[in-house]
Amino acid sequence: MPIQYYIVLSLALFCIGIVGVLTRRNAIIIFMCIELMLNAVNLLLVAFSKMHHNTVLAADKATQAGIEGQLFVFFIMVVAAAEVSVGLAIIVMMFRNTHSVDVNFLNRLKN
Amino acid sequence: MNSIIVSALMGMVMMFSGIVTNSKQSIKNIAIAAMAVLLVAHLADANDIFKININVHGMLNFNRFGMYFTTLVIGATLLYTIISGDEVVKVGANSADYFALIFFVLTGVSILASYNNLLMLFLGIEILTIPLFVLTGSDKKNLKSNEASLKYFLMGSFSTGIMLMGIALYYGASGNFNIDVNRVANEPVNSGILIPLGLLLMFIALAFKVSAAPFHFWTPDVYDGAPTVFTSFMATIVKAAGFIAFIRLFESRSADMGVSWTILMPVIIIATLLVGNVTAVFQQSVKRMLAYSSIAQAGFMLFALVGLNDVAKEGLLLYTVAYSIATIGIFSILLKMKDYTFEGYNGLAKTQPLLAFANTVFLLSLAGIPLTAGFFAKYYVLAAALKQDTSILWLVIVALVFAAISAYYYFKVIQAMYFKDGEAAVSEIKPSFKLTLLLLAAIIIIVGIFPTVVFNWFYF
Amino acid sequence: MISLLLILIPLLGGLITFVLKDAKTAKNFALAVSLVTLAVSVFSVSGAAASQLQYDAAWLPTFGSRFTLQLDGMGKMLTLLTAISFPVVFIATYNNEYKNAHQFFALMLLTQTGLTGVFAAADVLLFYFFWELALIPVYFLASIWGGEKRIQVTFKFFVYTFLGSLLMLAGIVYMYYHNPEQSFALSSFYKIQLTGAKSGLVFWLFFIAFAIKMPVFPFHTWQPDAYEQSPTAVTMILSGVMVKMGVFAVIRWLIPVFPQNAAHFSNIIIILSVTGMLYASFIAIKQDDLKRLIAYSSIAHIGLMCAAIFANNTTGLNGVMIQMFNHGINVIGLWIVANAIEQQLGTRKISALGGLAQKAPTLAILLVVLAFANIALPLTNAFIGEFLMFNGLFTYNVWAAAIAGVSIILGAVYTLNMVQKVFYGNTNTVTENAVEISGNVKWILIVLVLLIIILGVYPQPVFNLTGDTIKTIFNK
Amino acid sequence: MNQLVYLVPLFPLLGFLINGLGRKSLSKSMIGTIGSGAILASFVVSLMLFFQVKNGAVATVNYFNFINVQNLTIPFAFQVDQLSSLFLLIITGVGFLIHLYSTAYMHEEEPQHFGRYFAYLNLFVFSMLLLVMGANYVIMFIGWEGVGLCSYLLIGFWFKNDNYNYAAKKAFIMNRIGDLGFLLAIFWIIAKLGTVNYADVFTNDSIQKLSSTDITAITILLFVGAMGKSAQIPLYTWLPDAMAGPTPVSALIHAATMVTAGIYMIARSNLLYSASEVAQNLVAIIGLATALFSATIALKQNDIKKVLAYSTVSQLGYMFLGLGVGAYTGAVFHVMTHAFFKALLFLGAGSVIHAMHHEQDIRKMGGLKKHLPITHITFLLGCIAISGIPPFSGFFSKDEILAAAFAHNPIYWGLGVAGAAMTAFYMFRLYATTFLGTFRGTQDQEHHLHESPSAMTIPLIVLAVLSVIGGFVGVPEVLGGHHALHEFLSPVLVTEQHHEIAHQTEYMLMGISVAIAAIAIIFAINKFSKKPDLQDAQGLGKTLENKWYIDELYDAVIVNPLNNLAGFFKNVVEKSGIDGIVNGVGRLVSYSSRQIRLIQSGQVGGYILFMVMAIVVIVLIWVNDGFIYKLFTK
Amino acid sequence: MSATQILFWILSVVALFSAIMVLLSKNPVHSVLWLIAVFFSISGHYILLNAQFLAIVNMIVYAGAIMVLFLFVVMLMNLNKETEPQKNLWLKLAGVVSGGCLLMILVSLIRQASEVTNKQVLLKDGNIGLIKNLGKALFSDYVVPFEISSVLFLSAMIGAVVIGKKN
Repeated sequence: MPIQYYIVLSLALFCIGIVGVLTRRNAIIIFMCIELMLNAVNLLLVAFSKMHHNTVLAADKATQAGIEGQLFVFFIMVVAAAEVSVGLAIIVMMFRNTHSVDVNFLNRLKN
Repeated sequence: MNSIIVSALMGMVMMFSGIVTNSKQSIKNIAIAAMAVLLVAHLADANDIFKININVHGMLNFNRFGMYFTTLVIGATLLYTIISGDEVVKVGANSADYFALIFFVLTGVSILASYNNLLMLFLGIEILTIPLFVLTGSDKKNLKSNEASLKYFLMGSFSTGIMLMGIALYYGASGNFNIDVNRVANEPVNSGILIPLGLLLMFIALAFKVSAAPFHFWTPDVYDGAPTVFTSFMATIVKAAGFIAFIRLFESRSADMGVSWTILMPVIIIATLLVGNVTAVFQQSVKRMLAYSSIAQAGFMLFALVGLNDVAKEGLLLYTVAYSIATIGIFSILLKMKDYTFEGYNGLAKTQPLLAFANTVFLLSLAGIPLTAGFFAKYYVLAAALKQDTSILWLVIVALVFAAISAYYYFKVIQAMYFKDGEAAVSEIKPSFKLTLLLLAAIIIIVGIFPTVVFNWFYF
Repeated sequence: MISLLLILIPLLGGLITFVLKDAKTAKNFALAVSLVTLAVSVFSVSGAAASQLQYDAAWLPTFGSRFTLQLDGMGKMLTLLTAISFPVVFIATYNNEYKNAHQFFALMLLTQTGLTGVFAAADVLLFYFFWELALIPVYFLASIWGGEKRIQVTFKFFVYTFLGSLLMLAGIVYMYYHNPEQSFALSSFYKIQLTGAKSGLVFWLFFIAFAIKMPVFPFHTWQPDAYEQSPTAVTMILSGVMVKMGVFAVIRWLIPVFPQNAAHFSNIIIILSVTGMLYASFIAIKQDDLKRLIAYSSIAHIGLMCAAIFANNTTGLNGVMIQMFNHGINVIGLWIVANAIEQQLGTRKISALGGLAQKAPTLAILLVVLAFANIALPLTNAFIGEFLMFNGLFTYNVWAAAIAGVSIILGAVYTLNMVQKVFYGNTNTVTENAVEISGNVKWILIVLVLLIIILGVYPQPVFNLTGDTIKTIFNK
Repeated sequence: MNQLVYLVPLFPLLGFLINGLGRKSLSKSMIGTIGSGAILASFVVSLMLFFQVKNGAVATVNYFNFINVQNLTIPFAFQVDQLSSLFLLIITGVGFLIHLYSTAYMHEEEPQHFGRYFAYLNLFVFSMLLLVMGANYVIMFIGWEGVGLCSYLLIGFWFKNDNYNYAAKKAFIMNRIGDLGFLLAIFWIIAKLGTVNYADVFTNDSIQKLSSTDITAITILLFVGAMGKSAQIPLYTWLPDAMAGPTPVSALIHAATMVTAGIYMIARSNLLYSASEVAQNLVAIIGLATALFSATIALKQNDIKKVLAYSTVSQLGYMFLGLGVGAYTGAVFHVMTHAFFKALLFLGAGSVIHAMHHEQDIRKMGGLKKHLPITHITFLLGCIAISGIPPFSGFFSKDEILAAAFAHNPIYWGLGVAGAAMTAFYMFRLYATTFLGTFRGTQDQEHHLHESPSAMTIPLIVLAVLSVIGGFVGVPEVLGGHHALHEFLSPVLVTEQHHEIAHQTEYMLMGISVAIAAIAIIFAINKFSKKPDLQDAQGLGKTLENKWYIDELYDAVIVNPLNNLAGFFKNVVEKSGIDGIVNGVGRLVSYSSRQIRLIQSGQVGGYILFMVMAIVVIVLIWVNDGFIYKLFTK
Repeated sequence: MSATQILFWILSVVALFSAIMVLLSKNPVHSVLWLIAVFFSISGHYILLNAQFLAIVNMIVYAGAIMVLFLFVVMLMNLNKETEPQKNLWLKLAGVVSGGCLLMILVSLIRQASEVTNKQVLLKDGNIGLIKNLGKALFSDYVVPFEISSVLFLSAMIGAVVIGKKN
């Protein structure tokens, strides 16, 4: 597969994530959209990782080239998990206090 | 490496100390002691006395600049703990945990001061920010604190996403995550599109971390909403860490971004200075004013990125000292005030002359008046930019015009303290607090007269 | 060493004064400190060897900046003026009451430190330091002990001058990176050959900083307000010594560093200065506030100095030199009178006064001498300076001198107006109970008046003193 | 001789210091003695100097360098030569008489003010001596301004009266206008010659160094100075107002000495003036115009001192006419004779005023002849002298000027004679109204009328004698004299290039002028001794009485516009303009602060939207290696 | 078109459609479910790319753990569509437009990037995605970040406790 396909696909997912962040008011959904963005990045990284691997593969059959990309994805998942735990805790805390997760109500701090 | 390991360890120590004791005072003392241990450990490392040697496989690269920066940050945090420790433990029930989180933040700072791989940059930033989300929201009953925390979290995660996309693009072109900090700076490579685009996205994410306009929006709200004592921490130590990460990446990579660097930086700088300085003018609350002021100061620190030379690094170090210490001092006084508005400071000079004096020194330093460290901080970063390219003079002039505007809101506090009548309400002041405050003021003035003491230590 | 002493004595004195809690002690101590400084300064002018007037120490080794003090003729003259001014001010306002007097006098002495430093610094960064050091205490002095609108007014003053000095800072850094010796030393700055379009910009950066301080039209609007609102002791220092910083800086740091630009832009600057002279004189005619009147008069005088500097000839520059000193003396004298009137009668409104000559004849006589010195009557000191300055300006351009000369006439108009309305005529309800000035004010005024006359008849000592500075500038 | 020179100004200076400092402790008689004594001493020294000069000893004495800078040296030096020694005599001589007179005239003052008065007077003489003795223009200028100062102080001597203060101020300011011209002339000389010393300037070499433009400019600028000091059109209006001062002051300053400083200056610079025809013509025309113009005003004045004041202006105009037509000796001669008779007239007027208890309106006098015999006689002699009736002094000096004017341009002469006729007319109008007829004052005044004390009458007598015989030092050749004055002054004054006028013509000219003057006198005495002109004037007369409304004109054309301009500067340009801009910048900052902070809406969505848009823009900036950058650079 | 290619297209379409549905669903629960669908399709891509380990981790951690957590929270809060009023239409439009712009710019830029032209991703070849190789690398070269991520977890844990604990 040409790498461009993956690039376009993940960029599309990434931008859908962004659009989601911009258009939704529910904090949880916004957070989910951010997760979507991260997954788009993951996909891109894996695709690049394979691409690099392929370039070297022809010369060196035993090459481990490209493995960094996949490890990076692994770390992103780790971090995402950590982030989710904290993020959801914050959202829950917010909900406990205001009974809403609407970000539009977050306007005590402004100007 | 010592600092990373020891700070993580000390973080755990603090976690467990919360189980062992419930006395807030002793928790604070443990924290101070732990911080001192961390500082000693790091100094031992920096002076080659004792090193924990781990094969880092090129993930980290400890150079003098990074080590020294870490020293300054740990030192500043120690001072912060001493002067504001009492307030930290007052925020909530989990005081030990707050300190633990602070130590983890320091781990992140240490990583950011020495990363050589974008993975470490990513991890460092996450280790730095996740505790901050928590600290921001630590005043759980306070809706403002909640709101700040959520805002910070959402926007922070968003910026992380942007940064990751940048890293991915960078990886797509280069095939690895090394940034090679030892590469000779400004040696342009034929970098095509992906690397510069990736760097651009990373730039944006880092700009978000250091609250450069137009990615600064989180700053005022978060700084305002967070418990004041943590605002102080965030606005100083964390911000400086953002800059070290920034300069570390672009020191060797700015040339890869091509011509855009020379147009992008001025635009960002001017926007940052404009937003920071101009918006601060109208603020009614000192705390929020300081939030905007921190944006404004970031605008000056960005000059170090225009320079990206030795002077710039020295300037950044000096700025770290000058800005951090002054801001910690101002916030520590703010914490004692009952009323955070400017009016709340009215007549402070009469009731608390020492506080007023120290506060004045800090404010003068922020405004960049000579004889205070802030002057040389500004001087060095601006000189760095001019050294790189004297045709940037116009930008320096613009920046200085904004510096003059900044005097407006800093001096509003001074005016309130000295020239207006009123009874400034302050909570109880301990003698030790005053002593520490004087120490901070003394540092500001000494560095303001002999800025080279900071570097002499660094170079020799 | 002498030059260092001149800075150290008021600095230490000032710091000590902060600690003295008793108002009387603080006052006397500050006076003593200022007198000691005066003694040292007199020695520096009269008997000190050149080596004693130099002081050099390492300061920022990695940066090419040293703590270098050096007193040449102009420096000696202006430090002497500073050293004279402070005791004079202290004595003349001896009876004024200040809350927190120890802080007041401490800040005054710190101001003196800054001023002396500015005049003695031979390193541009050091110069900048002292430049600001002189400003900060004045800001506090004026804001704490000033008049009703002091906060806004002094802040405007502060920001205005701060902006100016920041611009200068940009210029300094720029120059530094064009200095092959990578140094801030005066001597190496003099060697810089800056060319091209940017040099013009840098020239203006410096000039605007100095122009605000002097102040030259149209950068002057902070001044009348600041003079009006500051406590008189501070106003005396502001107008007597501090505005000389700007003039001094132009002579020391601008003209010799940017000779081509100075010549190139002299037209614009002279037009500005001359416009300012007339403009300020006209406004002074309409002033009803004694302090504002003196302020505008001062703007007119400074405009002449600025124009004469840029006329770029020795005659004019000699005039500027002596006028710096003399204007200081004269204007302080005028402020003392203004203070004496305000302290006694509680008003500065010229229209509310009148007939004081009957009540306070000595004051009236002294004022008349001061007033005529203010309009440069021959045999008063100001004549020498103005004569030479106009002469220099004339050499530059006949019309410039002729138009600027109109200010001589206007000067007479507003000064005599003031004298007439305040001292002549009949007494009214305000001035009915006026009494003669107190002894300290009288004697200090007499000293000033004697200085005015002596220097008006025999100005040569000042020329001899400043000759070397002029030579340096014109031989460059 | 050199040892004596400094003594001349030193005595008055000492007198000033002693009287000034000791005014509260010294007694009146002491003060009077010191004041007059100082001038007398000066006079004696001046006399000694004069005789030495007469024997040909001319000296320039350098004391110290007043100003000595790189390219310019101005010595503090005195020059005693024919011209200055003559003026010294006039100043100290007339000055002494007036001092003497003052001791009596001012006797009513409190001791303190009495002392002040004499201090001022001494200072004035000191300044005047500096002016005359200075060996260069700068020293002259010092004296020049010094006399202006003293004039200011003395006009406003009674400082409680605001009108007097205004008059004093006006005098000083108008003088200053002239001074500016003088100063510029000095600068011009310095710029071209590098020196201001007479000895260096008045040499043929120097004159050759100057282009004709230079000379014209210098001379005209000097003349502007003279206009101010010597009250010529357009700067004359201060002099009549200056009559606010004590009468002896008017006599000394505003008649005999200070106002002639302009004449002295031009006479001193005669070498320059002779080289510039333009300037000479200007001087002549202005002088003539002033002479006529002020004579017309004098016709209708009712204040005894005002008449004399306008007459002074008019006589000064004659002197300038003389200077303008090259009759330098004539002008100086007229200065001398004028000093005698005008001082006499003023002192006489003072005597009258003294007797009338400070009444100055001649309409309320009349018939004083019998009450004040000495004053009357001396006054009459003065009137005759000023009217140019031979052989009184005024005749010789005025005739010399008129003759030179005729040689230059007969029209000048014609106008000059017309002026002389008016002079004769108004002087005798004054005389007749005051001394002849019947007394028109109050009973009370009449009761107290008395002749003045001898300290006042002695000067009157001395001056009257001088007025009568003073002219004989300059009897023209045509009348068989040999003009001693001309001979005496010839080393310092350029020989006048008279177009030789035939003796017949000259006799005829004298005849005509004397005849016209005589007719005017007779007409005036006839008209006013019986029924003086007491009604308010109508038509032209009213215009004359109001001085052609020149003061009002100046107010309307110059003073008020400038005043309004100043007000405009103060209230509009300064407040709204310059300060408005400065404050506007501050306001702009706080306004933008209020606006920009609205972007900080508090909405996370908005924040992120901004960020995304910023990313789009930044990427766009970056695209194609910065196409926007290229857009700017190309 | 080979089977893998067909699979690629199907997975891509599913992923994009589900992603869009995440945005469009009014009900948060549906959004969560759609997101899980996205993750599954991405996992499918991983498998196609022969990155089995990541595919599994993605399914377990993301789709399994994280999304379930989300679902719990959503359920817990009992959010239904009524709780979320519509955002300002203009703001929405602005969001869509700027997101679209970004996509357009990035795609148009990267498509022509020389680094990636003619680069292929060979789907079946290579074994770097296998757990053995990844594990080796993780515990040798990547041991430092691995250890450090424990600090991250620690802080996240403390954070969750601090925030979540009632006091």
